[in-house]
Amino acid sequence: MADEQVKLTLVEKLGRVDRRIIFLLMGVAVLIPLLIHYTTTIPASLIVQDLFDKVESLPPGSKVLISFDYGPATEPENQPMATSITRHCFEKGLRIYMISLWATGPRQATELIDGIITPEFPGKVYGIDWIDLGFKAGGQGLINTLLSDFTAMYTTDVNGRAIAEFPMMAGIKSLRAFDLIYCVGSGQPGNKEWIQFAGDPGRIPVGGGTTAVMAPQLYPYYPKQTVGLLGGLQGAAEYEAALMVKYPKYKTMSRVASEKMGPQVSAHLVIAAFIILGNVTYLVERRRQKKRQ
Amino acid sequence: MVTIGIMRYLGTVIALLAVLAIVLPVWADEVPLAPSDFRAFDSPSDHGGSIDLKWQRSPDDGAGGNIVTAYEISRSATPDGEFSQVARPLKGVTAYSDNGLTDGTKYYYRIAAVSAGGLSDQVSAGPAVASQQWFNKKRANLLVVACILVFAIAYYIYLGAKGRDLHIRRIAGLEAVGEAVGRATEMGRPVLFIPGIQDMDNVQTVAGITILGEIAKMTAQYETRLEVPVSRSIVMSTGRETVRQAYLEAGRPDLYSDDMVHYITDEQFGYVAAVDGIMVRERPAACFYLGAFFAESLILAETGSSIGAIQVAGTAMPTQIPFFVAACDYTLIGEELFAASAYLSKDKKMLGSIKGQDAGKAVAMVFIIVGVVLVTLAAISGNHAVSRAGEWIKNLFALRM
Amino acid sequence: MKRTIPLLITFAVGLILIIAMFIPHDPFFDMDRNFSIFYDVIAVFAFILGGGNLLRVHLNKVYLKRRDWKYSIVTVTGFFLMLLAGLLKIGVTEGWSGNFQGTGSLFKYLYDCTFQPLSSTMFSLLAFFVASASYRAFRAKTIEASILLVAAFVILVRPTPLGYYLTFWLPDPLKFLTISNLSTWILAVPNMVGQRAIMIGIALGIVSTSLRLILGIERGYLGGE
Amino acid sequence: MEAQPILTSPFAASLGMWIGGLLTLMILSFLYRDNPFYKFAEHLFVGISAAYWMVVGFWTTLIPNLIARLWPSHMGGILPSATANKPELMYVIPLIFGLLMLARLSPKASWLSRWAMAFVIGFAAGTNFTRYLQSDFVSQIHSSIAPIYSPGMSVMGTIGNVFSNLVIFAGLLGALIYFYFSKEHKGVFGRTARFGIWVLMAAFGATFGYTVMARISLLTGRMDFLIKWIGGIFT
Repeated sequence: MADEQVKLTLVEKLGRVDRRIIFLLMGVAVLIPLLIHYTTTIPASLIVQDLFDKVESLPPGSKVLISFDYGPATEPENQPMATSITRHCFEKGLRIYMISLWATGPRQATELIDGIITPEFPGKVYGIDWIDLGFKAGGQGLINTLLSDFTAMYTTDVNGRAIAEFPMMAGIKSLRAFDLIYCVGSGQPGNKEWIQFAGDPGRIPVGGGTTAVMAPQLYPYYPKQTVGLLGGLQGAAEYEAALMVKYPKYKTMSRVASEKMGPQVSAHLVIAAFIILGNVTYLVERRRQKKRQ
Repeated sequence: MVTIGIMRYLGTVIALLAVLAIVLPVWADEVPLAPSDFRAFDSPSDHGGSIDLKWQRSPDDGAGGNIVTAYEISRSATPDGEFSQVARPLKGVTAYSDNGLTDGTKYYYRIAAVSAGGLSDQVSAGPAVASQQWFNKKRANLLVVACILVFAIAYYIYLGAKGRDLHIRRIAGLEAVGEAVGRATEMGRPVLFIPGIQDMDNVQTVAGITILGEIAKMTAQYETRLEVPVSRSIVMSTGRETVRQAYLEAGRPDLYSDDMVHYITDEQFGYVAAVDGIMVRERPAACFYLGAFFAESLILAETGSSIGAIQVAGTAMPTQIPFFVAACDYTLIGEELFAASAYLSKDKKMLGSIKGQDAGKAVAMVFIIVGVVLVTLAAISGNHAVSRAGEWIKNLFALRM
Repeated sequence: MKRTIPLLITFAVGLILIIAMFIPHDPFFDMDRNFSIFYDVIAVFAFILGGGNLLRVHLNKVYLKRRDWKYSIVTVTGFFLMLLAGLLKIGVTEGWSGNFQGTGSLFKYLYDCTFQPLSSTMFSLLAFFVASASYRAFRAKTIEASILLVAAFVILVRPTPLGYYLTFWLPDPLKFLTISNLSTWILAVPNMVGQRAIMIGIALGIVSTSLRLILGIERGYLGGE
Repeated sequence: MEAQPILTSPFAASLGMWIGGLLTLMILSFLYRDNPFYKFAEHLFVGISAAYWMVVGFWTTLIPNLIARLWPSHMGGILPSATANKPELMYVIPLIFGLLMLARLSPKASWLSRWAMAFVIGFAAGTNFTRYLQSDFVSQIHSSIAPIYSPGMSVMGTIGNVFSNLVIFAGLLGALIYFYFSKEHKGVFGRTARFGIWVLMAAFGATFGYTVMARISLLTGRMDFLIKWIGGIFT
């Protein structure tokens, strides 16, 4: 009996942990990964892996349209998505066409060019491997027009040079010329518009990434209308992980989303552990009470 | 510098010519056929200042020579005065709204199709005059829905006013209100009431303040201390009127003081910091959170739980209900908050309005069931008539802006 | 006089705003547009009541040397510092016509080094409170509580390796049960329906409460005769 | 900016960093227990923020939307863009209501403030009525009317899709019935309401779990700030 009593109080104690201990562990769980720059590798979920596999399946020379439909406000979430797809496309020898439905988009594209393309892929030639076509107003109306006639809207690149100068623009008559449309979005116009006005009517594969806030509204389009989706920081980190598995050289390079996910993962695990602890002790206590009755 | 400019200009021209030479060898000099059936008329269902334009596509837009890239619309105040361009919609577009006009003025319009080779012949329309309308036809369906709801609610209020006995089911969270105040009295500790962090322009705050009136009657009877920190000045004013009236009705005006309801700050987290301070220092035995809440909901509820208070929450903020459900003893979910003031007051007219709400819910459910059945049957059978009936019901609830 | 006129004002203002929704013609359209500015202006006047009350409470504390009265000095000092910095546009380079929170102004400086860190730290306390609330509340005591627990847990472990290892071994026909697919489903189906039902209910509650206010049935806020 | 170098100087920046860092720690100390540091930060926050919103209200509402509309020609020194406008006499109304609001300060005239409150309540009722009717009631019913079965999918896809759609349909009706107040939750009615509660609970759990990530991001942001501040001291 005495033995039982001691055990009981232990279980009871575990069922009523002082909240300050929880607070302390949460603080540590967030602080430590930040201090040691811990990066996690989160296995890609199906919705992300499908998108990765789609890019992986494209033959060299395929055309990928990346639409920068976001601004500085959501940069922490969106920029890593643009970085990963760019790295992946160039590894596979695909061609990248950048456009933007948001006036704030070209700035983000420039950031990508200066931060990733120029330093990491010096061998890739502007106009042959990639091109920046800039921003055009119109949202869904623009997409609609591009679907039937791309060159009606884009006669020059972002710097005002005629597209005829660029070999990679030859044969781009409509959106149907692209093998994948990849929208990095954060609202309207964005992923939904690309799916509804380009993907669905033109039967063009559409994928992309969006912020965590927008993601739940886009899940219903998967897998019928969208190839895959990166939801928030987590989706971005999963793509980084998938890229790293396939191309190990990225293990040593900056993986922004994965770094930011470090504190997230450890903190989530702490919470999950406490939920499990609470339930296990609850069940044990209940069983003991029943026995006693 | 000048030479560079000219060179660049020349370069662009040559490049353009090259594009034209390659892409459009045949159509290079061709102008498209003009659009047809161009009409200009006052935009319907609006506040004036706008004229709608409609036209049929040029035969060369999407068909024929397929060389149209856009349309050019221009406007003038006289039929043969100077026309200035107002818009350049893309090809494939057949409508445009011209805004920012003066009501009562005659406007004339012209449209032409644009191609690389130049402009088509111009087509004229007008004059058209912008004006305000007396009814927004786009919202006719909304008016019908509003009338149904208003009628249902008003009808039951009328029944209530006539003294008809209207039964309302027990609402668990509300039974707890009296219990919580009672416990605070036994323990000799205060009751804390938070009417949310929004101003009186939010109906949730109004509902919260109405419930505050009922709670204040109890604290007056039990002689329990009531503390109401608020984050909006107008809420402070209305809160004081409400509590004063409640103490008067309970026969204890002597116990009322303006200091019960006091203002802290409009800032969300400044307010929360202060309320947290009040909680840990005054240790209320009962905490009520009834009104509109944002992220602070969980900070308040967790601090309240740490001091062992009985907590009753209620809000219509869908994002915050989960946190109250997790951390409080009782939570009024969404609509229950609005039913609460009527329920507690036991006023017949107020109870009638809840019955009216239920009638509205019944109507909504009937339309949803019939609608879902029809569109499902249409999807299975492909029957045209069923499909049209389903769409008709669905469109009753379509928003046209 | 004390109750009838206010009830008439409420009735008229409420009705005009509802009418303006269906009649885009003046004067309704104009009133609809102006009323929200009227409201903002009234709220600013009310600030005098609120701020006055705050000062009265804290000065009283100091005067009567009540518990924690020394901290009340901090409140009053902070209040006047911020108020004067903003109203007098201290440090604003363009003079009286400049932006009161422009770069270089004392108001903006005070905002950046006190208001902003205080506010975001208070907000970040939520990270700790979600943890303590999860531990306490998510226990499988009833069927309802179990559903709450399972839904929260699935969504919670989704971004962690735990979420992956819990279900990665499922055979292909059962792949739809993996944590990531399950969480997608929970977000897209029950979550969406729950939100929708709550929104419909809330809308009815608000329509009904608004009607009670316009008709003067709910009038506790007015006080007595 | 050159005329006022003090507040934009590196010294001011580093002083601001210190103040911000110390205040951050003071607020975090509340997690352990109430203490003098938290009390200090809390009281400072209340004073500063109350004045902040008053100042914002003064410069962004009272001046441009009341004073400048009534006496535009006098605004030269403060709001030069307004001087060309004509006075809008209609704005005497909010001025009167605003002054009536202040009648509360005198016990004898305080009943006059009810007129202002009545305007506020009427405004609340009118705007909320229309807004919620449109965006919550009508549009949610509109999106609820969707077919349970849609053709053209694989067998497994169809089964999954029909199942999800049935959950959506039954869950919506169940949850609406849960909110039905006129009838006790008994029998079939009660069982449907019970299913409604389950769906609501799943929704609550999902929202809770989904929000956790955003909350931890906030803490990460604060920790980043602290690391930068403390790291800056030692380098």
